[in-house]
Amino acid sequence: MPFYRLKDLIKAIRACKTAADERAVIQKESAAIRTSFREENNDARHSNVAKLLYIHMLGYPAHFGQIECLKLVASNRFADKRLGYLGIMLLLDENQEVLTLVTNSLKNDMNHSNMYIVGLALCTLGNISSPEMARDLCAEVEKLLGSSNTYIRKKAALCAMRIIRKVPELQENFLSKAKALLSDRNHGVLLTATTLITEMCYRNSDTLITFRKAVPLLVRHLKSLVSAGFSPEHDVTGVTDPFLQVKILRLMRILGKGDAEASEAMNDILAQVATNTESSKNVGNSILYETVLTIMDIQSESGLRVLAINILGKFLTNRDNNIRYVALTTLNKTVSIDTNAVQRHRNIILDCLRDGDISIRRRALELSFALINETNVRVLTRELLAFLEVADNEFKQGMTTKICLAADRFAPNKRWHIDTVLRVLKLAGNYVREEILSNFIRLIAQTTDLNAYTVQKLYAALKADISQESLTLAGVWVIGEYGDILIKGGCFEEEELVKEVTEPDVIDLFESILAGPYANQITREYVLTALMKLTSRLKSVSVIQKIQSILEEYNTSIEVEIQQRAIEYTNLFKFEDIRSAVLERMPIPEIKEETSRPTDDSLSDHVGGFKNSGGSLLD
Amino acid sequence: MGIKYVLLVSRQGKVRLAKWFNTLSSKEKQKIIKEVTQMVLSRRTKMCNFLEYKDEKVVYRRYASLFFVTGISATDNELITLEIIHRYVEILDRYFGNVCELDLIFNFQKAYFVLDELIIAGEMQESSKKSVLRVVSQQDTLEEGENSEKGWPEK
Amino acid sequence: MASAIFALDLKGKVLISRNYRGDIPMSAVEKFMPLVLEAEEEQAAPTPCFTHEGVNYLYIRHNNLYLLALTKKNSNATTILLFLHKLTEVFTEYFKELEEESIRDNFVIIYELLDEMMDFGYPQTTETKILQEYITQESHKLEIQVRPPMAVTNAVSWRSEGIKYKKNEVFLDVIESVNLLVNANGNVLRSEILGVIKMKCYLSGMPELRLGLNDKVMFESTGRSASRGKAIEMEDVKFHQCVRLSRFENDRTISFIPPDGEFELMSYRLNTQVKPLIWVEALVESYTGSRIEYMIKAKAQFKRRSTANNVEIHVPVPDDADSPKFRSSIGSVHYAPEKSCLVWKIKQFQGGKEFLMRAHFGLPSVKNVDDPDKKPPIGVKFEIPYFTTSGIQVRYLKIVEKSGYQALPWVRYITQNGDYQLRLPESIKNNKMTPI
Amino acid sequence: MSDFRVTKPKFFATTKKGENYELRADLNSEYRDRRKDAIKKVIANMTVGKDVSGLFPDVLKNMQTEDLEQKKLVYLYLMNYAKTQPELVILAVNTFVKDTDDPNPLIRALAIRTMGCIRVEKIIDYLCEPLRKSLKDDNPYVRKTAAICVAKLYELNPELAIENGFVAVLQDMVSDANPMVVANAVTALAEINETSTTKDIFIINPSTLTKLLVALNECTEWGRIAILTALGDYRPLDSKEAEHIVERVIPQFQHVNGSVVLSAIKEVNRQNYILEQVIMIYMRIIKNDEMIRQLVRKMAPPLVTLLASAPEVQYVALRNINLILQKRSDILQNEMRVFFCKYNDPPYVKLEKLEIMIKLANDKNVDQLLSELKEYASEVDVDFVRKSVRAIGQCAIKIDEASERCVNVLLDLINTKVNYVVQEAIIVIKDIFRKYPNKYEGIIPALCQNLDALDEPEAKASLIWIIGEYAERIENADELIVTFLDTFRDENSQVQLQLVTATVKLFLKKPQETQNVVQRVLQIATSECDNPDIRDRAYVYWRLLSTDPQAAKAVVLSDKPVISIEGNALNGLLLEELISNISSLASVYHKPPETFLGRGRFGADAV
Repeated sequence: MPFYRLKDLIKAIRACKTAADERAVIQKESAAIRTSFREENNDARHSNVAKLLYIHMLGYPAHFGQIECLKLVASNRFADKRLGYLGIMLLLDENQEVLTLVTNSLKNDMNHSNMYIVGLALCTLGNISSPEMARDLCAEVEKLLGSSNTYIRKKAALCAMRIIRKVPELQENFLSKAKALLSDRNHGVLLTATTLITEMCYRNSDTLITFRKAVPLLVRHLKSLVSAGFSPEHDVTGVTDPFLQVKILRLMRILGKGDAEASEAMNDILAQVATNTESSKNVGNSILYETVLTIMDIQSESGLRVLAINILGKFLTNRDNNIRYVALTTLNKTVSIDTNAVQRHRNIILDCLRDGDISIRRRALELSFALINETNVRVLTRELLAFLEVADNEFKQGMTTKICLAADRFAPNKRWHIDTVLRVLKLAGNYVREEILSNFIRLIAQTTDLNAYTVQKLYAALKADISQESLTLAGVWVIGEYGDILIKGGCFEEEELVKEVTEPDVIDLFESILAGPYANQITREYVLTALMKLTSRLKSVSVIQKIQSILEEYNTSIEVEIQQRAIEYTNLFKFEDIRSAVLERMPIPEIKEETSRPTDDSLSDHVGGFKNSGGSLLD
Repeated sequence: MGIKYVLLVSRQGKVRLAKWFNTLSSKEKQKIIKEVTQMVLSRRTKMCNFLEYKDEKVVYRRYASLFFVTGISATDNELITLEIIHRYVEILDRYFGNVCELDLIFNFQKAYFVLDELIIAGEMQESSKKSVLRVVSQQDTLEEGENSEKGWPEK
Repeated sequence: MASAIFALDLKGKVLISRNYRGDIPMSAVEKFMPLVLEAEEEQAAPTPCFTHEGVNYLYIRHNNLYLLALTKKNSNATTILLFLHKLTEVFTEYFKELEEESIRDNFVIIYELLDEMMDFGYPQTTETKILQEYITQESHKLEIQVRPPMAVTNAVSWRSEGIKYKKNEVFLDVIESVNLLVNANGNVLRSEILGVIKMKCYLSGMPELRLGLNDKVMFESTGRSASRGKAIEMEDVKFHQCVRLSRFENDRTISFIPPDGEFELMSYRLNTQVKPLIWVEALVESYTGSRIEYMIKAKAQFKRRSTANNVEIHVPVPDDADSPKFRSSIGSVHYAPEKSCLVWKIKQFQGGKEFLMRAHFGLPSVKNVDDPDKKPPIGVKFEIPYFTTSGIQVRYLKIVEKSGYQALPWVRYITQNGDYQLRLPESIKNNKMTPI
Repeated sequence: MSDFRVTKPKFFATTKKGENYELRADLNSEYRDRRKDAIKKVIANMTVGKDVSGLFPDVLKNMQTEDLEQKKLVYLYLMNYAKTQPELVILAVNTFVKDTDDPNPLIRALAIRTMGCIRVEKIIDYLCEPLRKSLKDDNPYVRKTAAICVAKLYELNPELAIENGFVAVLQDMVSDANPMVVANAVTALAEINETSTTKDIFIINPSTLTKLLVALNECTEWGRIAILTALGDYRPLDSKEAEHIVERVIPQFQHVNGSVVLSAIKEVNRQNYILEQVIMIYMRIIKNDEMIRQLVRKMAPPLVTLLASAPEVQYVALRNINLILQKRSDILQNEMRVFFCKYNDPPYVKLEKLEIMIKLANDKNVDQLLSELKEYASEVDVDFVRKSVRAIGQCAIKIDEASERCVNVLLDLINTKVNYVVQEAIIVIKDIFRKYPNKYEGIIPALCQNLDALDEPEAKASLIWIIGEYAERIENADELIVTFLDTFRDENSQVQLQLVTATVKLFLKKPQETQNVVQRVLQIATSECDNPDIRDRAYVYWRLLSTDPQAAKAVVLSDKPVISIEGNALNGLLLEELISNISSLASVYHKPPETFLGRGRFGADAV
């Protein structure tokens, strides 16, 4: 038999001084509960399940209580049902087989005469329905949507929403009832109906069009909420039902988007909400925030937009971090529509990069990238590079990607472009995506007049630091491709770094990379090919022999690609007549389409799009 | 869209309530609890009440020894979510009468029952505090009636 | 060399900390838990030392605590980790149990200890007995101010002067623990003996002790053969710091001035090929979703005149088993859900005997989807008095003190289980569909 | 009906208002007990991270006290908040200086220790006089504390420490009669030497060497480590001296502290290295050679014993054993069973043990090892299972006699259809093929059946390599390759590389059927693919094929030499460096210190 009553179990658990003690108490009790379940004692079941749910909440297994919850639900006692459904919601989800056994109980209870039992069934269905259940019980829910009881109607509305989420094609069943609900006078029903309709419109464009007709009704609802006098039941610090207001504003946003007429119809009320809502407390700001989002999304008048931008401006200078956070979030959405309005706040935004709160930093960073354009690219990139130097590691990859994309798009000249990416590789070369590296190498290959400059810069960079993988790869490839230019030397305007580099120096560098603590398969791959290419670009016989012997060392490598390369390259020395032809300078990749969206995280969309430049392979 | 989960976590990191509105394996749930708790507990007071976690947002608020934590989607309104949390707290306060952490520990199932009358499927179902309190207490009365019928003592 | 030391709870909250060098911002500790979680995430288990942005994190786990040291340098990892273990040892000796609570209740004395045990990141005095002489839990009275005991800095740092006993006695316990690993086919993979000699010294003054064992190496080096019984070959010997290591290295003499009271004089290790002392065989039959059955056979494979006491055989069972039923020819069996095993206890198990036990458990119809099939081994606990597996013998213990008193040495031998594991064979599976 | 007035949340609250205000009053109380309690509360608040720096002047007032516990608490407070209140710290100086004259050595030491920890510019000037006194104190406890204090001072202001002659005093202290003082002097000197620019602060000469070796046997475990570490910088004059050092160090193998043992092993190993060099120079000193062999034998038992330590220490020991084995592969040759994994070993220990078992595997123990690895391959920890499967393959490659048994085990594992096991098996089988050409290719069809199950780049790349390499034996090789082409652009670059090479091989072997395929692959790889390395590879192939197909055949399809397993080992220079760092973090990470110290930048010139 179990050891404890619920209260005593909780006390016993709380009395445990160590986690091990707690585990022991719980595991012993769980075993006792399991054994007790076998005895099919109806009176003990309620208390056993209650205890088990507590145990479950603490993170311990409770799968063996699932069937017992079903048994509780089948009981006639309300207390049993209430706990049973709670247990089902906590222990089961749509992926568990046992759930299929619940459908029947739900169906029965949805037809129960006691509204609270109906409520329990609706709540359970709304929280954990699977697609099959949604289909099986769709009709019941539809029926209950028309119930005369507001308690049941509002729960049914959210159930309907869950059903649509699981099986979108079921929404037709709820369409007419949903329309009716929108005229309901009960706030709870109105709230849930708005939520349901938002979901429907969001999923189905036909439904969306249908509900555009309801805009005047929504405007009326909102107006009455805004202008209503004090109503104790729905007041939150002087604002009437902010929850409903926000829901209506959100539905309006979907309905007004891309539709001039609907937008027009909302104009006045939005202006009214934006100007009249009290902004000293969170409640009011939550509504203002939602209003701004709606104004920016629909086809609103310019005056209204100015109003919205001004609200955001005020938000940004607010001392409350919550408000600043939503301002930064919203400005980010706004920036593509009205860059200038956002540019005005540039300094505040850059200051936020140094905020102590990571949430604020993250938003500010996102926004800073969105702000970059031709005129400010140098200044902003400088700021962002400075931030990259001290940024948390988790920020680095996103930052390197975005800085390079911004440089791609707005670089004032090639030299600046190359310098910027190089700086990125130096600062955070271990947090660079493959595409960024490829883009950089393509840029270098295309910028032939700067080849000498670039190869020297990279050579110097590797002498100083080989710990940043992307920097190493870029350097190795560039030195392999332009080794001859590196050796030739030559100087550059206002550059101090022209240092003589000899052929053996280059080989030394590559050997250091191979022997260094950062060498991995990819660097080895780059180095082997670079070395091989150098045999057709360098002149010293001893250097070429040295390369040959380095390559031979890898003929027995366990890394399959390395072995393959080493052997092929070694073999190639047997065909002196074709060797340099095969290794001659690689064709320059063609200009790639300009990246259009600098803030876009995914680059893969832009990859490709240039044509092959090699000759035909076979005749 | 909507609330994905509601967690009540003590300052010591103990879970006092966990309600999930989307389907996750228990491993995933444990992971979220662990990581989100760790993030929330390390926040300082002046910081904002929002955190970004994976592709979602975490909105939390501390009430003395308890953190009320919700996960919402990136497009949801963080400020109104704070009001929903506060609404839940106000109702608990009225229901228990000056609620404290111990009330929730020993009556954890009631905390769930109250939540079930406020939120379904991650969406708010009732904006009136009074209505929520009324239906919860009526259901409690129903239970008590059954108990006294059977001659059981009240718990 | 440690820059700072922290005690944290399992959630990563700092309970107490001490900054020794000030060269790492204390906020670096905030990265600790996220980094551990990240390592867990990537499936590779978090290792006890890792590096992040120029800060090295070294930590141990003790109960529900992490003890963490940070360093910026290429410090001695072994030293730091051992020091952290030493901290837990000292704290445990001070507070009985080292837990979140005991840290909170004793923060004043913990700060004192941290100050005394490490300076500028270098370990200093870490002997509890010595520390207890000048860092005490009673509040410091004004009248008697404590002073650093001589032992803190003496060559004999483990013993204070002026100790007096009416009756001078020494107790020696020779305890051998048997480590065993047997695979599921019943083949012995490893067997090893870890022996320790524990002493309780109640001796006055500064006594010089010399311990003689039937050590094969010593016999060989001195050209003597073991007068009676065999000599044993110890593979590795470790001594308490009181033992003069160079003398041992020279002529295998174990000579020392002992600490006062209880301590571990030495430990040794040897590999054995002897038969496992207690042998266990298991037959498991499982019916998924309904029940599981065990048949366990235990056999004492030592001489008939010896007896193993307090034998406990722990057989793992599924975490969610219920309704245990047992039948055994001897001893008692109970289900220990907190360890997910059944425990078969046999108070006295005579050498050469063999016993049987059967167990039956119910299994729930719903399987826990998150629970992978772990395969813990059978574990056995036992004690066999008056017996050592290795045959080690204390030949003499000479005690010389300048006052010339006579002292009595007492010796006791015992063999017990160490890490004694027998892997459980695969269960015979009977997949019967049962209705839920 | 007043719920709407709830504007501020008070829920769950137990408000404490103006705690600091109350504390301030108590700190200034006329009652001693109340003041002391207040100090404790302040420290308690500090402990839980509350800011109590505002109480600085009030706490400071309680510094002068006969109550040692109270004094310690105030000192602790000072250490924590001195940085935030540098102006006020000056007010503490007087008491500090007074305390360094206290009749009780405990208080003298406490004062000097704490002063050294207050890293405030202004207080340093006041530190010199007391420090000078303390270094000469009669009491060794004070002296040993002062020795460390010199290192503290040096860190803050090196010139001051040298000008005042403190460093010179430290050098003298190495000859102190008290071993603990010697140990701390050595510790401080070593630290100072490391940070100094000149690196000439701590040079051991034959006479200091003798003193150190004496102190080694007398001081605490931690002191021994300090001395053993310091010895690491000493280069013996001749092999005789090296032997002498070894003789004195070897007894430390018997010390109960694992760190002492590892430090001793490091030192013996280093002397060994020196002896070996001596042998190389003078071939005739045979005696040394025998001695080295003996020494190596002596290292084994203490290393094995370390495996009985706490798991964290075991881990460090295992990482070090791994290094030592790479240099002295014979050292634990009969001890493989010691490394068998126990059920309750933490995962990080299990993974290290696997690595070591592979290093110890030979034709005699391989059967045992295989049956263990098979056992591990059915456990629940995915990472451990993968590494175990890989280890089976490594056994096959390492031990010719066992290769067939290993391959059979791998085939059994593939038949389990456990996804990650299959992938791991395919990865190692590719290596087995390259170690034993023309032996196991018969199993290729069994591998190809799993093509669809592969979702990890390494496994995919391995199978594609197999398809290309053995295309002539796989009837539908071209079909198999083609299945990858549509998704070429989404594949990981390592998979793309293998696809390019496999297609070229396929074409060279079956030119008729695969002309289109190869054309298509090279086209994608040179024009659509952005990766410069893959482009280069494809162009080289393309140019080869279009200039001289016969040469292409000779270049691409030539026989390959059998692979060597050395690939897994660290290279010689790095290994030497790591071995000279035994027991340190570098030896645990298997990375040279420069890679993880500071910002972890490492130039080519540093290799």
